[in-house]
Amino acid sequence: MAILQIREALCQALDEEMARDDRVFVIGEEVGHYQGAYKVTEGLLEKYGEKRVVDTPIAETGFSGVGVGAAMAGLRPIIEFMTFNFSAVAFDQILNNAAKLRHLSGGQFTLPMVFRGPNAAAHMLSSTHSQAFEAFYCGFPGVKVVSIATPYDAKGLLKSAIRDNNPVIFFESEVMYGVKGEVPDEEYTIPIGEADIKRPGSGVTVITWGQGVPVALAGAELAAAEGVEAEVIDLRSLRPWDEAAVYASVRKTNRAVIVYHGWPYGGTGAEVADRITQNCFDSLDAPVERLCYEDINMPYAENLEKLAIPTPERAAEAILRVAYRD
Amino acid sequence: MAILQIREALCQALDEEMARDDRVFVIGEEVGHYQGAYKVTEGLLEKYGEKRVVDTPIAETGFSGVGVGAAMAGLRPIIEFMTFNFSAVAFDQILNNAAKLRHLSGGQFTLPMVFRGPNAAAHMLSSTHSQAFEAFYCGFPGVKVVSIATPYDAKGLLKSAIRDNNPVIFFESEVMYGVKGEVPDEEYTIPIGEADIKRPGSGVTVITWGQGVPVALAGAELAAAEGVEAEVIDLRSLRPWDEAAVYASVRKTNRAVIVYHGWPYGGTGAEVADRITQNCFDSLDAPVERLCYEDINMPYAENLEKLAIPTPERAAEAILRVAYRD
Amino acid sequence: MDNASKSDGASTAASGEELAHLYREMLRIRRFEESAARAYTQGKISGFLHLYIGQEAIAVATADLLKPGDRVVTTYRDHGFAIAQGCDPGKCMAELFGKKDGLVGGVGGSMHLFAKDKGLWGGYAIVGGHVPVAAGHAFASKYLGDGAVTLCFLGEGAMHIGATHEGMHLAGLWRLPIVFCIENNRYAMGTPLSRQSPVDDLTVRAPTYRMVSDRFVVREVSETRSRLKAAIDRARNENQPTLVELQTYRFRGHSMSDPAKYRTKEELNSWQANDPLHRAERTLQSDHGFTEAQLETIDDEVSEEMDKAVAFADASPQPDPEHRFKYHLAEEG
Amino acid sequence: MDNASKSDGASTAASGEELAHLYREMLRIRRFEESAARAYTQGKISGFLHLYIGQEAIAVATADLLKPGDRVVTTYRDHGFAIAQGCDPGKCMAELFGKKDGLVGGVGGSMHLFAKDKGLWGGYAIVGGHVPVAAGHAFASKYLGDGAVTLCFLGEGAMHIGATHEGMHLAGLWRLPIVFCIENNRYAMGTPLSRQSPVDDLTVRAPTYRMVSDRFVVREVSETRSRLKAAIDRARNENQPTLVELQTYRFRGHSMSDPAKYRTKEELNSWQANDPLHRAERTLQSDHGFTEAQLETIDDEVSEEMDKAVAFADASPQPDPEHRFKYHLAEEG
Ligand SMILES: Cc1ncc(C[n+]2csc(CCOP(=O)(O)OP(=O)(O)O)c2C)c(N)n1
Ligand SMILES: Cc1ncc(C[n+]2csc(CCOP(=O)(O)OP(=O)(O)O)c2C)c(N)n1
Ligand SMILES: [Mg+2]
Ligand SMILES: [Mg+2]
Repeated sequence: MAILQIREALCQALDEEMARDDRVFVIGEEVGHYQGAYKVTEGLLEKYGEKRVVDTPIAETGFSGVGVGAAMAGLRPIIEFMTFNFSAVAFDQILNNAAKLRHLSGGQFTLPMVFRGPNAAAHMLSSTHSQAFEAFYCGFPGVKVVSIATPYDAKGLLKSAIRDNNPVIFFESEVMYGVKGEVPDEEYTIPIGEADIKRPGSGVTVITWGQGVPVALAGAELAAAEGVEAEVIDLRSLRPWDEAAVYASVRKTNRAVIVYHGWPYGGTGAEVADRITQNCFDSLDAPVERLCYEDINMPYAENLEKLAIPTPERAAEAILRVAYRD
Repeated sequence: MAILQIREALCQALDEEMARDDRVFVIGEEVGHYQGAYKVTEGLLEKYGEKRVVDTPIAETGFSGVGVGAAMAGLRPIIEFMTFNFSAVAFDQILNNAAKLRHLSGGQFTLPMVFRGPNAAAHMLSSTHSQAFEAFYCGFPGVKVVSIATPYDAKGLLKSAIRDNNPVIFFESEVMYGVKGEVPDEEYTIPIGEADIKRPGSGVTVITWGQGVPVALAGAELAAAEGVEAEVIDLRSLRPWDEAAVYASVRKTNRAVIVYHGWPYGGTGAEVADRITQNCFDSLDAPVERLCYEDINMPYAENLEKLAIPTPERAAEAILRVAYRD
Repeated sequence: MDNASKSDGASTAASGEELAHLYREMLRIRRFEESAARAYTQGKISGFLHLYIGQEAIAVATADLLKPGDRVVTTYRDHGFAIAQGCDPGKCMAELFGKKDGLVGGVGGSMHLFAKDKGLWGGYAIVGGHVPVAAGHAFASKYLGDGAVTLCFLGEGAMHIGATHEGMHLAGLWRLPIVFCIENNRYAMGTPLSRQSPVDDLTVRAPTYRMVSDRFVVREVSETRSRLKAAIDRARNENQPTLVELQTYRFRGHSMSDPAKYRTKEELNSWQANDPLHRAERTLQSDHGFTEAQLETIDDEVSEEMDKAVAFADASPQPDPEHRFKYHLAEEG
Repeated sequence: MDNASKSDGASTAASGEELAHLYREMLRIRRFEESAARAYTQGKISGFLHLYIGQEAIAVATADLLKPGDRVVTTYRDHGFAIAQGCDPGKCMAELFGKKDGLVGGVGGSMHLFAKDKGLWGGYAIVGGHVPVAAGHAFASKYLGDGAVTLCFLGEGAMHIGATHEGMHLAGLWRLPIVFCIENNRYAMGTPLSRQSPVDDLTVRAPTYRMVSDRFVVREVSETRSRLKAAIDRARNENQPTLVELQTYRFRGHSMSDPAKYRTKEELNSWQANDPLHRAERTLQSDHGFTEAQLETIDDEVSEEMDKAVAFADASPQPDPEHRFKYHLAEEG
């Protein structure tokens, strides 16, 4: 097993899938000559050339739409958003074209494509550059949504996303590209839709994904020091999400906390919370808690930003609170 | 009191507010010479001229941005989306400009503006023209969101929205423009943020808004015939929403159903359901139920569309089910 | 329409046989849409119905030029292309009726006709949203080297939205094998071009995208064909995209619910007097010796075909309830 | 900068006093940004920091021309405009540091400087997203008849995105009192113009929006001023928008994290050799008799001002925790 950064694991996935299938290509701003704004596509231009590593002008609607069209015509585009914040200008292409054209054409077209890039608040980028987009992209049918937090998951899920015959929204994290972890030398994929228990426990179920994962894990350690062993489930896939794994854990612990980077109103957080309540109502000893962003635009100042996002301390408090140990 | 259609009530609100304050203007596609795609702006061009009733090319990003800029400069734009489906191409202007510029400028600018138009599925318009946008627009801070279902509410809330010093997303309904109801002759406004009990009852709380309202009311009648009296609360405002009114009712009935036009994943439905659970956990005798769209792209065919959207029959079933009377 | 009967379109003048073929195709669209309009007023079609009547020459000229593998991408005003590309009128009508045998099974309706095998890569309903998609089809052609050309149709009203700009910009930058055809029918819903655009000539945009341009009034189907041919050849042989402004007119309102009060009777009349369909009819008589009777026979045949299409749509059942869950994701059938 | 000291900018040549003023303003920006760059490497500034070094003549010429009520709307590369418009460097630096005394209280950082009272209507961080907003400011001026002009700055990389197209299109259609200034610094991050656009001359777009255009290399601050003056007058007096392409160069990377490996040392050197700041310095010496010592005094004063700005920012406390809830909605203060 090699120890890789998430960035490298993603790059390996791209490289292997491009080698495996020459219909796969990468398109986006600075993905080629610049080697990627966050270096995820490093080396690919040299290896695959301008035909398959396509630098674009700043035109997210344009190149997202080109991706949609190329997918309809049998290619397998991987569209990089420098960050998902810039996908807001391409929202219509995702909502009304990528997610709908298979259905609208009565199945005549399939759209094997990946939209990928970093999501959620990085560090001190202020409000327009600090947004979590799963609340938007999970909200409609016709796409799958993935959010990764380890090199192993990054590689295995990106390969699955590229091979998937549907549009997959693939969330990475700018602040986590350097996170290291073991990645098998041999080829593997991870199925979309399967959660992963990142920390077993029996006291409280913590559901999390993406940038929430390290927060939840650190929070679980703090809570363990107070005697509550949390089970931390990394959803990894947000649409579809692994209801069975979550409900099984909650039925065991009778308590759940959801830890994520994102605004409180609606979104994946509210969906998972409400579905747990609906499906595990009789098992729940406490209402499901959610720890996420405050309901504010992300401030630039370091101290304010830190107050607005979930921290291990607050995760631990939430775990202890639902365990009635506060 | 006059009996007006929702369309007429909205037009009266526009007219009165334009007469009251000449900074108020209307901008959008076909709002002037064509008198509005759904005739909401009928007669306004003649009365206020091209300066204040501004027909635009098809450029939702452009005219939404112009509205943002005009608001910053002291005007009070009312931006009509022919339907909110077309707001997807202007998503960035709402998310990153309208909702953020007051905050980003440290309060130097205020943005008194209204984005209005019909929302949710009308009748057989297929998937790109049948979407409910509250799941997207309620999900971030910096805006208020309103959804109306009667002529009285339409007029009173549109006037409040126009006078509000913040961006207000104002949802109407294409299929309900012709709905009639009493509207006072004298001037009135309805505060944003207050729900309205459209039908009192003590058995089950039904929370609804927009196109969900007539469905919920008809469903409540069907349930009443089976002996369960539902209290139907029309939220009217979705951000902020009237938590106090909802919790008070749920604490009384111990049961809640949410009926709305919109997809199931996340959004206002999941938010309200989860917040009820968090705040009324000990009062709830059953998990909160949600009746909404199926998790599919809206099909064109009449029979399929009918299966995909909430109906009075299914609302009644849900009411009886949470009352354990099914 | 089968490919064998296609003329080479090299010269403007069409032979009698060619012109008769083009005429019949235009008439098929006209009669299809008249039938659809009737069905709409009878409540058999719901939602939106945007008629193409008056603009038929464009779709017919296009279909006559396309090779297998070439693609047409267009707007909600798509019936004309569907018929011209050879889709079965019964299936098209059934789609408008929201029936099981509809072209896409009843899920799309009038605005979303798709027939991949006929080169109809879709009718799209968000103004401008299809332009980058069409560029993507052409991108794939270049990538795959399949020699296909994509034709992207859009209204003049779609020129002002960002998606159109971005799609055309990328096509010009990357020299994609595509032709952008602006069907300038003078109005976007009720708004005349003069209130949409500060310039009258929309091809001024072409050089900004390093495109070649062409601009003409659509009066003659055969002239339309030869002008489009040059653009298609340029795309196919030189990867040089062209921006074509086709000046035309829709004889009906924007959609069935639009009474079109924003234009004068005189304006409508003057365009109707130059209706390319009637002009073809007159040319068939004057230059190619067609008799009234022959033309009537054609009309009878076409009208009968469309009556059958309506009957087929009428008879088709509603889609199965389970159908609504299909085709969202690839694994869902 | 106070308005009284403004020159009329009518002719290209500036008097010695004028040029000294313009020079000092450019130097203030240069030194401000050098200080900011140092602070960034010291970890006092986080997030993004996009330096304007090399382009200062544009902001300075602009500020010299604006009348009270006029507005500047620009991108994340906004420090130069803030300093030129007369914002306090201490407050600007404190904003970059994320401090309580920052220009907008520490919530925006480097990319979002706003000073309404100084005519700085903001730094915006979504490429192209500010273009329609600026058109909206100009729309309001026309609506209110306030005689103000809006200047909207954008990078050449922003020309290709839809929002820019739509904003310019509406400004041209409605003849708004606005000047669009493309700061063509040759690169959008690492992408040279040749890979962004099929055409080199970006003003080819002007006629498509019925705009007047101008295009020139920014070498002389006084020439820049007189060329912009013509455009501003046209906006103010004739409601005629202009598209100006200012050819310039950023001497640093796109942002602090960019080593700018995509361009050659020679290219950088050749632009630096024509640095408008140094050119003004040389002209002051050669044509207006300024001595080395005089210039050094200016530099010392400016450097001291910027040292003080850094000290001010250093000393400023972090924002109060409660500050984060402010200014979302009007009723929230
Ligand atoms: C983004 C968007 N905005 C608005 C609409 C509503 N709409 C549908 S067709 C149309 C007019 C289009 O005019 P044009 O492009 O000239 O095409 P035509 O209908 O004349 O063929 C409008 C405004 C839409 N479908 N999409
Ligand atoms: C819509 C959008 N896409 C991408 C980005 C990321 N981005 C920020 S600046 C920039 C380059 C802009 O280049 P240009 O317009 O030439 O301005 P310059 O930085 O050279 O001043 C990019 C791609 C963004 N902020 N917004
Ligand atoms: Mg038109
Ligand atoms: Mg640049």
